[in-house]
Amino acid sequence: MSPRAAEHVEHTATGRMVFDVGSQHPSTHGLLRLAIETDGEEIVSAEACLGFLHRGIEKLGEHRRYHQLPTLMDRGDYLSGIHGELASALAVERLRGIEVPPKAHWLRSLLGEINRIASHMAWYGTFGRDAGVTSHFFYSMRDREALLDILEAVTGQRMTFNYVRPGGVIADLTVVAESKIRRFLRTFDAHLDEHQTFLGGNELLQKRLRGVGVIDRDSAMSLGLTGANLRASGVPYDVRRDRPYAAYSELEFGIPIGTTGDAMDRYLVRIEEMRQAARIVRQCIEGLPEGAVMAKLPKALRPREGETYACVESPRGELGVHLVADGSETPRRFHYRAPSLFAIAALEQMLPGTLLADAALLVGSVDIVPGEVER
Amino acid sequence: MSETVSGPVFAILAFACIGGAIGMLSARNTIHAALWLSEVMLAVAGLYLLLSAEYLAVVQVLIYASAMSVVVLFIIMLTLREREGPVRMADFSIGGGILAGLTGVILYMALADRGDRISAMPVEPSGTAALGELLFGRWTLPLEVAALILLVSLVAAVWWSREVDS
Amino acid sequence: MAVGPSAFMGVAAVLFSLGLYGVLTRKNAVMVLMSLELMTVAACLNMVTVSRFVTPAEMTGQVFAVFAMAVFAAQIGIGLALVLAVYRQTGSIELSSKKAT
Amino acid sequence: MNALLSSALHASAALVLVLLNGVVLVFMLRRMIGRMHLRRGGLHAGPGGVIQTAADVLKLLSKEGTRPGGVNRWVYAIAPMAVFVPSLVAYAALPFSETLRITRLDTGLLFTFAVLSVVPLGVIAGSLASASNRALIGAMRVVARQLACSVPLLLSVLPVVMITGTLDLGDIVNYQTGLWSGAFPRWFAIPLLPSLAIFTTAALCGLDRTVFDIHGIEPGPESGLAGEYSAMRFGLLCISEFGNVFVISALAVTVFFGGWTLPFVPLDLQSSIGPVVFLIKTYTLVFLFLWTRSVLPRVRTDQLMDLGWKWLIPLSIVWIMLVGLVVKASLPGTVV
Amino acid sequence: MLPDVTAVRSLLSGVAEAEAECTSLGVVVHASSGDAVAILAALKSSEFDFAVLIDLLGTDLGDRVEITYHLRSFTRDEDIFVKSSLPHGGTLQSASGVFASALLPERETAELFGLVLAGHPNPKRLLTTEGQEPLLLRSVPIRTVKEVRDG
Amino acid sequence: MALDRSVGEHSLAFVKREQLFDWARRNSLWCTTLGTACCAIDGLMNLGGPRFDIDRMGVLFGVSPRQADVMVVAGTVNRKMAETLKLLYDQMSEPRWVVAVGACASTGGPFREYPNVVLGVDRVVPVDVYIPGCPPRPESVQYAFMQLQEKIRRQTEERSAARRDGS
Amino acid sequence: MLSGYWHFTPEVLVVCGAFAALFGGYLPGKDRGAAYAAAGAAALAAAIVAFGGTGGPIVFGQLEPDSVARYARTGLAGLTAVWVLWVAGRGMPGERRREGVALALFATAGGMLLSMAEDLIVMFVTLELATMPAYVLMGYRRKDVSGLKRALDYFVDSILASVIVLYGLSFLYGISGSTAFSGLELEGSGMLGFVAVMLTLVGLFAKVSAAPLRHWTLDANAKAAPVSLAFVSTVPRVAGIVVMSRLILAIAASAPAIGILVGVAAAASMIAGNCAALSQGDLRRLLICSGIAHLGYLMMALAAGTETGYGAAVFYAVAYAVPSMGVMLVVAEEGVAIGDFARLASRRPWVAWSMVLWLLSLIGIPPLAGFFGKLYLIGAALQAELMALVLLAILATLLSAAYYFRIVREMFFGDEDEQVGGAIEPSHAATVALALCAVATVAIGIGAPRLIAALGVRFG
Amino acid sequence: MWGEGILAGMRITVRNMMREPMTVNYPHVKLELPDRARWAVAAKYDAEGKPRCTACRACVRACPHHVLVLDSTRRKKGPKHIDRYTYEVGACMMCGLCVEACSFDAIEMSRTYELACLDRKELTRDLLRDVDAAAVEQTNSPKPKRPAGRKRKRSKTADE
Repeated sequence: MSPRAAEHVEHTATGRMVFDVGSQHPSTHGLLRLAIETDGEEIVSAEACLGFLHRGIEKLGEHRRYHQLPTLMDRGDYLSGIHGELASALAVERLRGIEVPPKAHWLRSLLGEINRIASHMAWYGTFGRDAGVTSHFFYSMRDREALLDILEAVTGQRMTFNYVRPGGVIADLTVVAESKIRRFLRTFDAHLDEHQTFLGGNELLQKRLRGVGVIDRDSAMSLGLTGANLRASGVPYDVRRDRPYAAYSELEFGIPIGTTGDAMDRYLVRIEEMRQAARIVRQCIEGLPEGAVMAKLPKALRPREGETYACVESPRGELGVHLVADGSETPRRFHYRAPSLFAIAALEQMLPGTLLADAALLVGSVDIVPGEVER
Repeated sequence: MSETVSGPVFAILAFACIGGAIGMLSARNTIHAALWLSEVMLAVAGLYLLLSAEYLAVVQVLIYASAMSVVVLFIIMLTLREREGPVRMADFSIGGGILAGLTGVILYMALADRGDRISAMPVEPSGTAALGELLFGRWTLPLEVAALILLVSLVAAVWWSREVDS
Repeated sequence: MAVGPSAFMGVAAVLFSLGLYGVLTRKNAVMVLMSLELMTVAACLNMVTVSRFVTPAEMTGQVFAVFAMAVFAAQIGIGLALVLAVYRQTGSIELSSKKAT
Repeated sequence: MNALLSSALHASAALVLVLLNGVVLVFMLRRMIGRMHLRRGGLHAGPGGVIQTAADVLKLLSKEGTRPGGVNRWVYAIAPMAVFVPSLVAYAALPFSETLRITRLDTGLLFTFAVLSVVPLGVIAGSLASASNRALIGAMRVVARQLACSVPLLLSVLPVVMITGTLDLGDIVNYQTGLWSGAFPRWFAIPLLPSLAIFTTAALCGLDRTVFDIHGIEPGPESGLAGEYSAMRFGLLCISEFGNVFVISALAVTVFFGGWTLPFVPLDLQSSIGPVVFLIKTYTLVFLFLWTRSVLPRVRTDQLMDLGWKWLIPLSIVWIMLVGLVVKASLPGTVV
Repeated sequence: MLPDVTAVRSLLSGVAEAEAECTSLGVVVHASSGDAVAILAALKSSEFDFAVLIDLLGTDLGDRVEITYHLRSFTRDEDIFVKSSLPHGGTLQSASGVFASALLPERETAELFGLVLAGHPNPKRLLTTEGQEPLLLRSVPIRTVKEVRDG
Repeated sequence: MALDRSVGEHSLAFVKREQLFDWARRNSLWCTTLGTACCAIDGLMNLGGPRFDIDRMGVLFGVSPRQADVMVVAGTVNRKMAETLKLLYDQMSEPRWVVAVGACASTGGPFREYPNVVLGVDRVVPVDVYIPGCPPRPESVQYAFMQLQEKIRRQTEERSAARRDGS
Repeated sequence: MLSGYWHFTPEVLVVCGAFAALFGGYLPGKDRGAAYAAAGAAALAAAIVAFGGTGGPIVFGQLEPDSVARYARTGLAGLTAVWVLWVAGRGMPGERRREGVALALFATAGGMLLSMAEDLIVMFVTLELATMPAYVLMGYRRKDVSGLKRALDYFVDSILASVIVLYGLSFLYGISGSTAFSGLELEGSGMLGFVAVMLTLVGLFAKVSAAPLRHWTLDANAKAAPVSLAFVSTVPRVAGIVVMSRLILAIAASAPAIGILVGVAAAASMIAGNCAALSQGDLRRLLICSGIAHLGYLMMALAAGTETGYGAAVFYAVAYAVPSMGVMLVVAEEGVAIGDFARLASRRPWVAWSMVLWLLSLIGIPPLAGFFGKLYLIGAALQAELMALVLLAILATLLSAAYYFRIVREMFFGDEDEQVGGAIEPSHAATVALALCAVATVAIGIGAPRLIAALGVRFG
Repeated sequence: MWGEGILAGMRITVRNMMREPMTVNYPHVKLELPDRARWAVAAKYDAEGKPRCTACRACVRACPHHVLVLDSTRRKKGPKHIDRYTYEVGACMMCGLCVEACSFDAIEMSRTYELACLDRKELTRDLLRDVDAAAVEQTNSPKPKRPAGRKRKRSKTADE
């Protein structure tokens, strides 16, 4: 519900209406405001108004010591904290040249994939709600709670973990957590099938999703889309496979791709990603090596002057950290590439020509987290 | 309905009718006018009930008070630009007023002259079922023609409301 | 207190006159259509009154009123479609050649 | 005077019934839907949370009513009434049992539809008055939906009228007493299954859903008018929406499921438990409606219009013709 | 991962004055601010097929702002960085004509570093409200501990 | 529609009726949710989810501000958002309460050094309950709602006590 | 009762033709084929009417397919057939013809029923069916802004007329307690009867665009497409005239004073129509004005209030409509300005000579339809000793010759330079349509004595 | 067949309806927190009830956004005197960096998450006030433990 003052009843020569979806609308997943101009029900133009969550993560990063960076990254893309932490840790490790013990690598992959499923589940539930199927939100929350339990047992927090650090991870898996993971894996595939039957199998929803919000291969690349949004358009690019980090070079997983790039494809790609992520979790839990989880590091990290870019595949796409070090305890420039920012640009291109009723669904289908968009 | 028409009820309904019509004409906003109109329609439905025309009363509500009013309001909504604008009078409305007033006076005179030729409330009339039998029996022909009229209006409405391909 | 037919017909006459006034003086097409509805209702009321008082058994007036309602509903429907078509082209719903009568 | 008093009593009884009905039923449905969502629903207000809805209503009563700036004052104030009153009046013709009903109308069926059809008027008026784009689009959707759904809704009950030859709801119920070949209840739901299907589909499309989406009262275009109102005016809108669901379900029960009657039960017993049977049937149907809705995604308005105009209306017309032929063939002496 | 530096050099020699080198970041092309967009276009259409602008960021170097364009080729899986520097308050030529993905990051960078955006379809401020002083990533001091505490 | 105000100030029934209304208010807290960041996910979304199910207490989320009793601010509020926040608060009708969920909404939290971030929602609107945590557990938020109920109950008692003393 | 149903065969055929036109496009084949089918149906209907004969009252006495109805229905079906044939050849300007043809056929069906109507309810309903499609045809070009606006005006005024008629009918019914024409009983109804008749007639006059409410027809119709106008100003109007005549005849039995009312309207129509026509440069306006004048002649006979006048009026309605249709169709082909007809004789001699034929018929030159028509009208008026009206009619006819001859002069002796109209694409269907019109003009003239006898006109 | 998916969905809802709700009835039943759960920071005490803090300020330095403030007075001899050790629970993000930085195991991430308060003042807490930083010698220095006879006020915990 946006405030009345921001809502104008504008009458232009063509009789168009200007709408604000957001800045506080449940379907915008936080704070994204779309100024939508409509002609009747049809959207003529859409402009994203950002800045409602601009809180200076990049600026604050210049005043944080290197091992404090993960706390900021956690709160950037708050739905997938592990990936943010991992990207910053990778960048620092690359700058400083730190060897990470193999077990840490595997734990990073393990937790990362669990977090990926949790994040997708959050998307899945809200997407169902955008579509108007209220029950689905609760069913996906049921699985998300199981995942959050695992994450809490391992890291101590439900969302902002501060678990992955430069040099490794802070703690090993506990016995409780491991049994929880195994219990989760036993039921997850069946649950996912149930979700897919419930939401994706619904003919009315299929009718609404197919052919809506199409982004073809070329414009997807031109718009800089990454992750599931890109793969739905038929580009099989995945950082985990093409630039392996953590333990992904030793893991087997498939990369689902779509064909048409419509909302249905984006939906299906994410579902399949969850399945593959569960597969990775299974491999990780089976193949977890023994050993330390943290490299020996000095108390204060002072990388040499230099610059680096490290990226991971977050649930929303390529999450990269661009770090410029000047030799002091804090970075000179800390920048991170937010995949959602590019998804918003895609949204601006996708919306015109569709109906207002589809706007919420399309916003849901590209999976945006404003926290990372505005940094 | 009872044999005699209840005076106070009639007075209220008549007042509602006429007041609503005046309200509609004096409204400076089309939305208000439309709402007044539907009020008049409801009041007239009440008068129909007084006249033992139960079926007509229901149809009056169904067609005039709701469906037509909804469509009218819908049109007002679609022609948004004039939404809040006051209803503009024609440049010179005295002539219209005089003509309408004259009509009213003549009608009044006529009614006063001969209106009560038929004043006794007759026996209880037949009910809705009888009306149905009449409609589908004796008056089938106009019924069929009315169906054609509805078809024509459908064709016409579709013809005008479809986008013109340029 | 008995109410005779002339009372009902009087109400109808007032409605009719008011509707006529509206048709003659308003420039807004929707207002004109609404005034026409008012006149229609007046005519229907007249018929129902007569039906009740003159031909209670045959109910001819009620039949007539049913047809009048159907026909005028169709007419108003056409009229609104036309108003909309005109509005789309010109952006105005005022009657162009409305002269004071 | 006596008549006036009794009608006033009837009306106030109806009001109490509607409110109580709403309060209890909404709570039951909230719990039920909660269970469907793997959760519990209201627990803490009163024993087991029974008076949760009562608390909601009381709270709405005690809220300060605000009027947004820039609205059309009178229309804004009247609109909730214009939505509420018809849905209250719609109870008038419903036969809760052989004897228990507010008024007996020759045209009861048509009357109920007529009264329900006034509701969109208030919705539009309110949204036009509240001068918000969002409410406006919402109202346009509501109206489009109503236009698309109320016609097939009306058409779908016509076969019943053709067979029974009456519009009186009580007579329609009476027609359905007894059994067919000793085994099946004489409910129209069995022979007129297509009618029931059309009725159900149209009702599902046409009914507003916002009240029951406890977690989905979205202040978006979907909720239309409701987003602009506060306090008891909003409460009236909610009660009215709930009432519409109840009335439509009650109508379905009356027309298709034999109303207050129960097969295999002696007649004298039936008359005494009539209202209970009626309410149970209706609540079951309300629950079925909600259950179906909880699975269905929001359908786009144009798709809904397509469904209404291109499928339901032609289908119901074809079905009416079929039924007409059968009726004409089997009952040559009857009116139809 | 890393494209051939010599090949990049030979490609760019035909386009503009630019220097390519291999650093800790990867292959970096240093260009003057005027040539950056032309170089991006050349890289996009070259055989390297740098079809995606992955990222765009500004870095404050004290006396000037360095703009880094990060390009990627999916076909060859190679990255390249193009850097150009501008004075404070300088004009940033928009690359949105070449890469649509530059639309939003450019607005953000221009706002946060106080640059003027040229050639952009919608060069409004992105993050802060019009009418407020823009927050510049380079110069605005963050609150001190005391401010925060008493604030 | 404020029925409680139309009842006579000094009537005997007044206190009882007011208590009844306050009971209703306590048990029917409809919230307009201003979820901006992480707290909206854990503190609100999960709280509304099946496991924590705030609906048990009669708390509804996602209500339009015009009908809401409580504004739940979950997440960082910056200067741009503060304008919206103020407007939304102004749209709410009395009686109304504000709950600040999480460190950011309470004090600015981890981002309070950045000048664009508002140092707590109470700089913009009066806050009734603060919930520390980054993000707080769903239970913490529910605990906060219980505190809020307690506060409402106390307010009534204080008011009626004051009236008793005065009369 | 059931035995009379075969009388509806022509109407059913016409409605079937309308459906064929409407949905023919969905069948294999083309839009054009559907239109032809429709035209065929209309013509067939005409033929069946011609051979069908007459009968007594049918359908509870609500309809009476007497000889007048037979003549009028034949005329209506024939006129529609001509129009549809022409449209099949030339199309509707700027729009597809499917809906147009279908609507015209619906109107024809309505008109044919209307000309049989013997009951107020049937009359009202069929009158609406006959006139409603006219609104659509008037605003048929959806891109033509001014045309649409005129259509809206026309619509509003026409509905107003309908409502007034309806209100009047409700009084007529109220006074006589019956809706059958035969049951209309105004004896001793006083002021109420006068108001009832007044309202009904004023509304009906407006519907057929006679004085005093005729000005709106002129304004509203002047911008419509000539092809729409060709239909609107003939078929629904003829039907309206027929039923108006019937009603006047029925009322006149118990309220002879009605003659004065009609007479005044007739005189006003003649004067207004002719005077307005004199100065018109736009052929549409000219023909509309002259149409009002012709209506005046016709009502002159009605003012007599006799069976003879009634027959003469009905005869003239068709006799006037046929040439009028021909002229309008040529206008639709050539152009609306009088200058567009320059040297038509050298370009399209056959068309020009047909035009001459029609214009002469409109003036009333023997042995064409118009001559006999006017003859009978005047005869009927003389019978009732309405000398003033007759004199006025003769003067008006002389006056009308002036503006009709302007067209003839332009066709034969017009300025070469003004020839702007390009070559018209030849179309067989259109040619046949025009030829049919021309033949009918002559044929009605030749067959006039027999027809008029069948219509029940008796002199002497 | 069209509609199968909808029917399957209805079946799933009913199946879930038959399942036991997963709701934890919070004020009456509480979820067990895992061992590693990190909530509000709390001071730790040794067996004798003395705080283990040594006022080394490692935690203050480690905190990314300065929620911990430790004012201490250095005395000529003996451990430092902690005048005030405040903790802004309202701003803490519970990352655990301070606990990791503490080499004396003097603070911990407690497991109280019921932190809501009605007053802004309660968002700032005293972890310790007017106590001596006692235990340095015990754990770190080879020096013998001093007798515990000095003036010591009662230490305050957050919960009081």
